[in-house]
Amino acid sequence: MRRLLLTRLLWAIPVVAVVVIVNFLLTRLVPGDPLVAIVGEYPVTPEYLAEIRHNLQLDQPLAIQLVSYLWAVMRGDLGFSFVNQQTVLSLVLQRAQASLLLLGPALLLATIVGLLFARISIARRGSGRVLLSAIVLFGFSVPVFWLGQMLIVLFAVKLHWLPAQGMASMRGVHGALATGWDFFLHWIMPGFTVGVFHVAVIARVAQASLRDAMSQDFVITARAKGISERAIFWRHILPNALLPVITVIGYNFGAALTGTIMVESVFAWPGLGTLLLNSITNRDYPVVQGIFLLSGSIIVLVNIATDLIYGFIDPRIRSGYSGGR
Amino acid sequence: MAWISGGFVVLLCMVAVLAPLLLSPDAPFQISNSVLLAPSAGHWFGTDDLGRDVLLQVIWGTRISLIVGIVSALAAGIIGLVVGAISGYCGGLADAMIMRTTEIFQVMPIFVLAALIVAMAGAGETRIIAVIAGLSWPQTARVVRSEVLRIKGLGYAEAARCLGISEFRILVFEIIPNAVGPVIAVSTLTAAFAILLEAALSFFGLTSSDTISWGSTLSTGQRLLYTAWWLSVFPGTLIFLTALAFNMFGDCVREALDPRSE
Amino acid sequence: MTTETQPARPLLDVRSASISFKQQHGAMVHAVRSVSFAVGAGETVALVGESGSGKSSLARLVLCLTRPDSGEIHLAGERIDHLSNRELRTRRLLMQPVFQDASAAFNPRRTVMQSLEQALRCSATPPVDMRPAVEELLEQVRLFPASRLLNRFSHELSGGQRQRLGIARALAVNPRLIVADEPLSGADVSIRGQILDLLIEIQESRGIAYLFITHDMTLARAFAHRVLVMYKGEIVEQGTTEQIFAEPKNEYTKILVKAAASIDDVAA
Amino acid sequence: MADILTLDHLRVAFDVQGHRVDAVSDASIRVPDGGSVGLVGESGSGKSTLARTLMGLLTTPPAVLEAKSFAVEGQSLQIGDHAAISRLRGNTFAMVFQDPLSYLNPLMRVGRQIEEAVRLHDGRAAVHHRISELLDLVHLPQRVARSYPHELSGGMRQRALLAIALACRPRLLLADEPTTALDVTTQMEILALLRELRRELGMALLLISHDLVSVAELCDEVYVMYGGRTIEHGPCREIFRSPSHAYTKSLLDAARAQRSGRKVLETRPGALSVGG
Repeated sequence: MRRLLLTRLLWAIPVVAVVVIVNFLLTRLVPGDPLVAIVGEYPVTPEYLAEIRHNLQLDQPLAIQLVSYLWAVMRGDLGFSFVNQQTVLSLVLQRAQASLLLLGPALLLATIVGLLFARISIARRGSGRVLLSAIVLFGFSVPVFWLGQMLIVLFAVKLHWLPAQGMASMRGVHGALATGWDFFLHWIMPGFTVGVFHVAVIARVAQASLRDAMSQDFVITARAKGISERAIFWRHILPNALLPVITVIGYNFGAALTGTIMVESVFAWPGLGTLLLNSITNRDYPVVQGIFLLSGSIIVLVNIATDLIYGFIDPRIRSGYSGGR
Repeated sequence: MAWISGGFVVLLCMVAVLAPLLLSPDAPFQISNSVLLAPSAGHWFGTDDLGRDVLLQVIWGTRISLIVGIVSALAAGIIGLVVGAISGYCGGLADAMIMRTTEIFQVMPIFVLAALIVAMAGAGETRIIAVIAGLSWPQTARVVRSEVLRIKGLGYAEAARCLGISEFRILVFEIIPNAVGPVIAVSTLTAAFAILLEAALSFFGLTSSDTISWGSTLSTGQRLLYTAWWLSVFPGTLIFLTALAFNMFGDCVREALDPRSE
Repeated sequence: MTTETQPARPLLDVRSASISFKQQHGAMVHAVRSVSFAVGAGETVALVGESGSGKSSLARLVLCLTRPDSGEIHLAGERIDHLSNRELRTRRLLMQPVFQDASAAFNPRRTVMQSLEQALRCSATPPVDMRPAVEELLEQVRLFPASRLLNRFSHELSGGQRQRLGIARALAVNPRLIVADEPLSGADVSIRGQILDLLIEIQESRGIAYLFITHDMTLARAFAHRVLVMYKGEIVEQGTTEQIFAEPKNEYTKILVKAAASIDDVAA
Repeated sequence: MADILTLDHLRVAFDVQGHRVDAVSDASIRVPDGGSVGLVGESGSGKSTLARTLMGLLTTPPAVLEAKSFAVEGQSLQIGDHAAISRLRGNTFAMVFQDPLSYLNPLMRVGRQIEEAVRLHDGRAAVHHRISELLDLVHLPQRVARSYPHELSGGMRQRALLAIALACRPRLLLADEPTTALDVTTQMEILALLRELRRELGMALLLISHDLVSVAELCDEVYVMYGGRTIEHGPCREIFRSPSHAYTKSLLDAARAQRSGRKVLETRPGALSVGG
């Protein structure tokens, strides 16, 4: 297990390094002065420009620039957003919280719903399969930002059931319970929109893995022992079927985060996505880069966590067993 | 299923090809005073805030969406095929390096990266195609690699080696023809992904304002969501249906190839 | 131990060949350890061992599908293990494989005709007129009627027919040695007998040598002149079939021989 | 001696898209109480389907089951009555299988897997004692209880499966190719263990195998199955000495390897000169 953790952490280094280097190269490859990319079109004092030029050693060769950029990133200095009057790091971290607040519950619910759909589709063969492939195709094909729009038109504009935008009501509410309820109401539509893709992903994999686990030989052993079907499902089938599902959650976390980023701007959810859209409009490039760097790092972390969870559940991975007899 | 989805894609292709022949290139850009009209007999899909006809825009937008989808899927397919074949057949250091690269691609937030590149380097159809293809080939490469690895160990590939047939000929004539099915399946999925990605980029206002695509109309729709639902409904539905058709087609290919399905 | 009983210049001579593989998690598996043996012209040598004993790795080594980490492989008096693939091309035709899994042994996109044509084209003297040459091959392996099978795909044939087709492909280039890896393990009892008969017949008419890889001691006894017993990557005993069965020396061989005891011994 | 199991004229068909495919077309079998019976046949002869049917492990549909009579311990049962069979399963009969690795849950410690079976029959207090007793019975060291299946060798896994099967003190053990996936050395150990267990526990054994030798070593009676039918049966010795059915003969020929090989060896002049 230690070894697994170590190899995964070692693997993360080049990935994050690539993200950082891509970030660096992009600034330098933009036609014109990299300062334009760093400061944007925000009117700043020439003194400040000179300071940046000196700090990032923009008058030095590219290799030295890269080193100083890496050094800056390692210190947590991702630049300053003039539009928001805040350092990029604190801005991005702050917005990431809102994004995760949207994504986390959505992922959890989507996983459960996806598993349920998979179970149903296996239980009722013909109609279940049709239902499942409809869900899967819908989830993979629907543009999430458009789905969000349609939900707003229907539930907020026409029916007035749910709030259309933001994470909390403007007028403010009092009391923990009321705040929670208010958040929940705001969360429903974006949460659903984010979750749709994920339900499709989970349902597809879970169906295959459940079916696979059910046809495994050890199920026959369990049945031959004489234990109940319920116990067979919970103790033998489900744990084995969950392994591929866990992998796919980790593997698709990037897509889920991307989906969140796309959905947020539709619902004006104050997370990374809205920030991304605003920053692009305002040519606030350091923020865009910061979002890229942060989301890349989050995805890497989630991938490592997935592998560890997998190793925790599966003793074969834990002991480095490679299969075969 | 295969016929419906395939037919829909063919229909769209025809629209994309015929549109410039039947319409004057200015038509979708024609500004008029009839601003934000709801769908009616005169304007089936309504008009936008500049009085442009949404139907014409949607027809015109088919070209961009399809070109981006198909061309980037093709490009990604070809890159993936070559890279995957090299990786799977040569093995060793080349394989290790390629696999590490695709692993890194897998954890990249592709949309954010694409948005970043397009925002900083400037928009344009070719650039968007290049970015999408450049970011989505690893999928294909992985599929090709695993197919090549599988087939390489099969009797007929080894028998060919024992007959003294050159490695290159074995790869081209024995292995790749048998690996093509999964590549097609994954490529149609890439096409759907590319169409959605292009739509997302234009939705975020990252494509240049003088091209019309489904995503860009949708982007206008977002601004006017409360007043003009038709600006969102029609182009969005088309993006959805097109992606659906590609995904369905990909599923059909995959199912036809899956020996367990029959 | 058997050097003096072997022919002066064996067809295949494997000298202390070893190969090991690295497993996924870094552990090394020594699949073949310093193995030496020879196969003479026209001789049948059975390589007996259980799954995991390294006999399939050894077969791939002999066929130069993998190269040994150390040791030498000589074919018809020439060292081949260090040759490049290009140099190997003509030498390879001297020995041909017959695989265990007949269903994967043929390219699913080729017909019987196309598969055999491909093999014939590789031979030292490719026939000018393909069709009669292919038909002749099919008749040699008792696949009748040849003309009706030509346009079939391999998956349209029965298991036994496919295995015959595999033998036909091997014969197409006139090899002097056939390396057969468990060619009968998937076949029914009745078909086994037929294919064994066919292999023996071919040996008699063409003087081909066999390296016959099997886990089944009874088959080795029925078919081979000499037996090599492989256990955990090493050849633990080799000798003539009579020797091995009459007085096995190695403990493991004894167990194998005992396990392969004839039904009469047990039922008596 | 009463029969612990009688089955007459079993037919098992599978519905494959409207077509009925017979896996077993007509099979009859009897296992005397405390006796040992072998069932031989090649893969595809229907012998494994027969075993699964007896254990009530086939799902219906797609399987369609028919039998003239079916009785366990003299008590008549409906062949498709899974509820009744599942009550017997684990009590009256237990089963061990071919590939011991795949028949064990990879995520669960061996001890837990044995425990699951033990709990159904023994009180909470006795569970641990019983587990260690079972491990002793199959000659496994106690530490195996804390191991995962992948940490064991093939032979140990088969012993673990046997421990699970024996947890409920079955009167009949169905062994479906219990040694096929194992090394020759391990095969012999497992066969010896089966013989020992039968002697100690006095349970009946139905050994399903394609290997005539192990059937001959372990069983008193043998049934030969071919193309979904039991075509011949009788005491091992008689059948092996004078088979009446042509198929049984060819099976025996193959086991003796006397079909073509020896004959050819004799008729090939100089064939041995190279080696000898």
